[in-house]
Amino acid sequence: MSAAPQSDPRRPRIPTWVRVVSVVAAGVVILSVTATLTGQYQLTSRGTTQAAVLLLLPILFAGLGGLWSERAGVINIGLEGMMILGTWGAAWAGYQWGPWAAVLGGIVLGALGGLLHAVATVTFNVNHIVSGVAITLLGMGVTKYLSTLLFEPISQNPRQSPRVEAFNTFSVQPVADSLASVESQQRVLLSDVAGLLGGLLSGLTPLVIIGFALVPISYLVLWRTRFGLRLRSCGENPVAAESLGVKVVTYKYVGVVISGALAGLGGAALTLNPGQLGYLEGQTGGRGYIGLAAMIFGNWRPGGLLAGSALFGYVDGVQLRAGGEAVHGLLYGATILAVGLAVVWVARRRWRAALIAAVAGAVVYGVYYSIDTVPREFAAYAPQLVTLLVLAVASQRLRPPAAIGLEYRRGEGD
Amino acid sequence: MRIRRGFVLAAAVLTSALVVVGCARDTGTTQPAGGGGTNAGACARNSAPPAPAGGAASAAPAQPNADASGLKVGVAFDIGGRGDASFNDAAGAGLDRAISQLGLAKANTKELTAGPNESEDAAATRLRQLVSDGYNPIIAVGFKYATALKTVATESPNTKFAIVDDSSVDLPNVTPLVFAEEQGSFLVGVAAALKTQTCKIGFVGGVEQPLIQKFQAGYVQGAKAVAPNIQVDVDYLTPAGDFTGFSDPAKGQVVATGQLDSGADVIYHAAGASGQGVFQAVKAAGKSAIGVDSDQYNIPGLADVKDVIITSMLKRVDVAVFDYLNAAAAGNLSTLPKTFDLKVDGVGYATSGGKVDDIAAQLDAYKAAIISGAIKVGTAPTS
Amino acid sequence: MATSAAEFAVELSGITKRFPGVVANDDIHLQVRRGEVHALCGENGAGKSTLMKILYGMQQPDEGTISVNGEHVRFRSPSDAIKAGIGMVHQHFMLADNLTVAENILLGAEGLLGIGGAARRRIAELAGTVGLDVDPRVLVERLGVADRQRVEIIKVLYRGARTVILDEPTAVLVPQEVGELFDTLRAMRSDGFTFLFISHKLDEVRAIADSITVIRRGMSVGTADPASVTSRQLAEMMVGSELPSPETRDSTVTHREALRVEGLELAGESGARPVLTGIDLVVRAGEVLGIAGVEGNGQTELVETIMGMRRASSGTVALAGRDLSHASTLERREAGIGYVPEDRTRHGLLASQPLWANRMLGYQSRPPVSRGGFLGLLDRGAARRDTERIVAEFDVRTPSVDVPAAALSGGNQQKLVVGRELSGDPVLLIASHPTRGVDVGAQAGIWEELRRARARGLAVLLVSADLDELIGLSDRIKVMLRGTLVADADPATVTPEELGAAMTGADGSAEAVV
Amino acid sequence: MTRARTVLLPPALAIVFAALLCAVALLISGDSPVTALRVMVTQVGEGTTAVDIVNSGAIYYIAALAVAIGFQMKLFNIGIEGQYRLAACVAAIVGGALVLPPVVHTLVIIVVAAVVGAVWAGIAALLKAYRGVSEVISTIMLNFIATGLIAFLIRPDSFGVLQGNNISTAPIEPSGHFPGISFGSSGTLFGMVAVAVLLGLGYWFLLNRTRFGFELKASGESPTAATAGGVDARRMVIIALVLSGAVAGLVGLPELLGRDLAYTLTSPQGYGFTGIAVALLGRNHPLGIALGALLWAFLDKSALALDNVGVPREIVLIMQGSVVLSVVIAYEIVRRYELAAEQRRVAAQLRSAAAAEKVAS
Repeated sequence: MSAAPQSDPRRPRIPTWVRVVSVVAAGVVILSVTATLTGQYQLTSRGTTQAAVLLLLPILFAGLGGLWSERAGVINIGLEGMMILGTWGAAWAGYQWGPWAAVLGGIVLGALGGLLHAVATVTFNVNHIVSGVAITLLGMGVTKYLSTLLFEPISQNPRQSPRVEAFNTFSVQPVADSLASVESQQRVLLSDVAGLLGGLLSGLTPLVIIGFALVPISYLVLWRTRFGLRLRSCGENPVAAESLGVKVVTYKYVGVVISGALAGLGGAALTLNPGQLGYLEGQTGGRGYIGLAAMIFGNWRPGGLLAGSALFGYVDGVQLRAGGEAVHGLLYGATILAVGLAVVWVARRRWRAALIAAVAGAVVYGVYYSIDTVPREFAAYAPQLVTLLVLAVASQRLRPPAAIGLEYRRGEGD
Repeated sequence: MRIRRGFVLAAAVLTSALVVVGCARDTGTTQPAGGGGTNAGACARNSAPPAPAGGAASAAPAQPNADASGLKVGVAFDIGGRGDASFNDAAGAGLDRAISQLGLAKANTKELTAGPNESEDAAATRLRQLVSDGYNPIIAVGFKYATALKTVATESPNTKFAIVDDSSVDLPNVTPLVFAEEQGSFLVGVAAALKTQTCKIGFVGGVEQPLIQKFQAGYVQGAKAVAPNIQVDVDYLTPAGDFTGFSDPAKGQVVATGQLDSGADVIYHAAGASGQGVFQAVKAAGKSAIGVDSDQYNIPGLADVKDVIITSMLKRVDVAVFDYLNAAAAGNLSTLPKTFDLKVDGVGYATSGGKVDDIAAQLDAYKAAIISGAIKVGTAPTS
Repeated sequence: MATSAAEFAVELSGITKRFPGVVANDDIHLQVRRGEVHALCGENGAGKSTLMKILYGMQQPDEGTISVNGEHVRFRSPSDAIKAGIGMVHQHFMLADNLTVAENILLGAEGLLGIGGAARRRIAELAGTVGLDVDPRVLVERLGVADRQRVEIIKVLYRGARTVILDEPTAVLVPQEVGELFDTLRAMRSDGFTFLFISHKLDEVRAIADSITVIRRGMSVGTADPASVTSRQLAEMMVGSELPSPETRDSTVTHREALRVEGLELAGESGARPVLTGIDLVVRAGEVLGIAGVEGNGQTELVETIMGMRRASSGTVALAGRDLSHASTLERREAGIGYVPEDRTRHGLLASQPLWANRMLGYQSRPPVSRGGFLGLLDRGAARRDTERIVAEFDVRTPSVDVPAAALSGGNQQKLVVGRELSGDPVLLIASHPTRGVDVGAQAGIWEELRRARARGLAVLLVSADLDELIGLSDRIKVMLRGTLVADADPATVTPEELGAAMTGADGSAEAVV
Repeated sequence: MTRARTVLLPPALAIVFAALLCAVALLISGDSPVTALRVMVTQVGEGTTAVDIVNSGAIYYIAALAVAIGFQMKLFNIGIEGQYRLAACVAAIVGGALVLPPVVHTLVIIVVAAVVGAVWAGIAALLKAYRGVSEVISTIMLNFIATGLIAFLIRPDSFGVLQGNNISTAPIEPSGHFPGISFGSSGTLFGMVAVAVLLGLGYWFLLNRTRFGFELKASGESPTAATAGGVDARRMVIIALVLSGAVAGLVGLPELLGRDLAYTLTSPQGYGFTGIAVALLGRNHPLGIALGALLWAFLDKSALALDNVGVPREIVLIMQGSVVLSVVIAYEIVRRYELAAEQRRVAAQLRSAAAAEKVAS
């Protein structure tokens, strides 16, 4: 509550891009060192990156959905439900008219879910979490019913849609190839970077491009346009926004509907996933919730949520591709990270934080030392565990929109 | 001040990192990526076992068709029901065959399907509905019915029941229809070992539970029987209790791609609907896959990936259901085998597509050895 | 456009606005000439703010018409009002902390100059005129109170408003800052701006206004000429009767120490500078110690630290000789501290709970509300009876003790809170802005209760922004600046201006003012 | 009168609305809503359905109470799911390993379940209280992790036992059972139904008659006011979540102790989410939750009969989803209307009182 300025307001802070670049560089170096020292080359292989991209895409869309809604001040825990609606809509439109129709179908059905959430939370002021939970329930019910009704006659299976044609994949050819050759030379750091980059440049689908493009687009729209400014003002101080002529209710509706549309797009990404026939009951598997977690992890910012989904997709990709041994290798990386943080904090004279980091590093190393592999039961949930740990460490530095989840009624400000 | 210190630190770290850049790694261990063959040439293969005395394997004598027109048959499917392209469908096929061959009236059959995550009493209610509507016999598809069936069968001693995939209900009016999945898996393991160019094959299980581990055990044993030094990558999508592993093709694709990247070129899946992802991954890499439960080469939904399916491990739930109905119609259930195994064609492998025709002789030799008892197939993974 | 009609920048006639159970504005007429500073006076709750919200399009009148520059207008939203050249600076800052200064200014007015370079230049220009010296890219949360008000004014100017509504702009300013503000207003008036100046500080009104309209209980009771009217006459127009006075009579100060605070320090959040440093104070039984200070200088934190709602980083708090430095808030309350928080809706009441349940808040562990015991059983009957006692003794106007607290008017809510906090014979009462947002009748009642309790030997720590209240009620005054107590003042001799100088540190010393 | 209207009108409206919605959906798909309803109602009298409804209702009730404890102070324990499953698993393991006299054995199992649920919720509680981690996110993550932990615990080389193709924990000896009431062919009522009723009474008492309940509600209504009133917010977060987890730990026990006697791979999942829905339906009121739980159980169990007439059973899921959403909206509308009415009433009474005073003076 203290109104006292915390530092000199005349000086803006360190540019974001500097921090982003250093964090990414540090991450790559840590992974490279880990891969070299533990022999778990899968940690930085092109295949792992591709798997990570595949797995992070639906989460990224859901996270972006969360961003749009929560920046407008509406908590959206109904992302899961909207995503389920999106998978169904994508399959229904997709098997009839092809992949682009599937994308549209997912968006439309997700947006409908978002509209419902907006009606409940903005117009009727229902508690946002309550409404979100109800919409998830409804989304599951509606899709099951509709699948029984519309898919079963064609696919002979009420839980699955007929086959939906997917996008063809493509690679950024000459670059991807030369990266592959560098990767295969197994040179420390160079090969790791080549592997990580190579995965990003091959096996692409239009949805991957859309997903990655939406991160800067969301940033530009939300932070660099008048529309975005108005939308964010509804999440920060709707009363002030209203006093300046912003149609808060409209903006909240727009934000939540876009949120639903993005979650639906995430559903479409699942339906059109290479390796998928189409809609499959239960295929979201909680990815909507994870998208929300990724967004919180990313401090309600597009770049941050990309990092959150990437972390999630990466750890999941590593554990699925290379199993418990690779997750075990990640423990080694975590040790390096903890020690590095401890050093940084010592340099900044933050003794307590440094001590905690050092102890954490020691504990993680202890675990690493005492076991050979992480049991599959835990490796499978490593992403969730990592998310929980990161939140435990960093959650107090997070900065949600100030008016998030609060009731807002027109003309009630003073 | 603080920033500068940060920069200095970062610079120090970067410089030291750059020093090691360019140092080649000591690549003594497995090479990732690129599908580079590890020890392709060194995949020593044993010869097929000699044909056992008594000649080729002979199927158990088939029972003559009985007249089932008097039966009223109820079927309680597991989650998914008809259309799952798996054991529910197979059970349905068995019922359909009974309708066409045994004179069973379609009107005298009833099918109900379980919902996901339902409680035991819902399963029991489903069985009771069939009992109270006068269906007899009643077939429960899936081991999840075991507990409910125990209750309902005790209540209704005059109704005959059969349960697929479970042998734990010990009641006089309950007939277990269980399969030697490990035997069928052994044979496709043999096929995989014979087909691999890289001496490395993969297994993708949906959920790490005993039933799926039987598939894994037989597959690995079969592969090792052919090529003792073969590498088998075994991965599961989710641990026991998390059934999303059977319905997450995205994960199936990632896992299969991982195995392919590390050099495996034949992948056998026992992952339900997630298998779609496995097939897609295999197709993208131009390698081979092995299907499960039914002849997946012929499943319409998988038409565009069927060219990579070299064979499928068949679990003939249809045979079991048909045989059971036949025996029930004849009034003599004692003719049914304790386990539907290779001997009674309860399990087997598919030949559609002709991709295993060239190794049919070896496969038949192993099949005969298993039937004769010369090879015993374990049901639990050894490691 | 008729030239005669254009004499008035704004003309409101017959404005009526009803809320459930209340008529906020009842047939109000108001005429504001172009280029004047027109003061709108009335006590709290008289309907000034509602009227201004109607003029600013935030609320729609049930009856009546609005004319701007002689033309009939209907404002459906603030943007309509902004288009008509009306701007408003709200009493409570309408700023989004997590947006930058520039974003706060541009919000809603992006159409004027876009959000790029042109807009930045215009902002810089306006910042120069109001003396705002911060980078427009910093977040508002990092600004102090005065800078925030400057941002608010820039917001209005940026939109090209010619008529500016200032809702109690001086409430958060010290006298020196008020002077600066008035200089700016006069300069702008000569540039042709029109101001609607809302205040109940009569001296200020007389100093700045060209004409005055007084409203009382939602009705306009007349206009006055600032040159001739006295503060007393104005006040009587506002209140409709004689002014209550907060003056205390004889001293009842004893030698018994009720509260002793020594070396109290409160660390700032994550590395920021300390919020409180080296606070020492003593309140004796029967004494009222007043704390003066510009808001945001640590008064709120001081009170909340003494209450145990914030953890002091060092220092001791003792009540009647008993060390409470490590006690929880509840233990401090049980030891005999009553607490009238500065914001009763946020800190004092449970809005949707009935009055008797609100009686329990803070007393849930003590008789008569609690029967005690392992489970901490509550005695609802006793709570109701005691609530009825408070309703009777403190003149809380309510049909019953079963209505939710939100159904009561602000003054009655505050009387309930004061009544509750004086229950159970407290040793010390901490009263933060006890009459803020309270009607005059309730204000007098609350002052009377505080005096009576003081006479019974209660020690009172009084924090108030109302310097008259502070000087009138206190036996001693301490001035707080940037988290420390910098000066002492004797209420018998000090003037509000002297106090104001000490509050801003303008007196250049930390010595006693008097 | 007003109160009855506030309490009863919203759910009634919501149910009618949801039913209409489903009727329309059925008509569109060419099925008869009348038949569907008739079949579902008739099903209650069939076989063990009536008893099953009460049994499942009790399970939903316990889950919803666990949710409601958190809801009272606006804490969203989405983690009931993980808490009850882990608790049931560990309780089954402990119960199967112990040999104790009757009653004591049962009690030990119950206590173990409550403790495990409390501990699992306690992780989220500590993270919330000391690290500011949103309980919504942490409990969702903990649900996933609980699944992994359970899988690890019931591995045959940990505590699991192979049962055919299923894995279960070692069966609990008869001394650990919680005996039920048998209705012959109509089924057996779980003994834990009585426990659920007691929990409901305890919840009501705790909330309305004790200091803890008051502090809980106060924290939910206004955390700032509660803090100023001496309620330790951090302590309340921890206690509320831990208590919620302890109750959640009991959710799996009616089936474990009354019927299944072991935790298996196929033990039902999803009660946690049902609990959230039921708590919303019942507006956190012990009686309301009871009705909500029975309604939910009725829809679940009777839906099985829809298969007999060829109506898609999934229609019930739409009913459940839409009834929850419409009930929360209906509550909100009625609440807002009632508050405005109350304010008008107070003002009117004061005005007439003031007028009377004026006349008198």
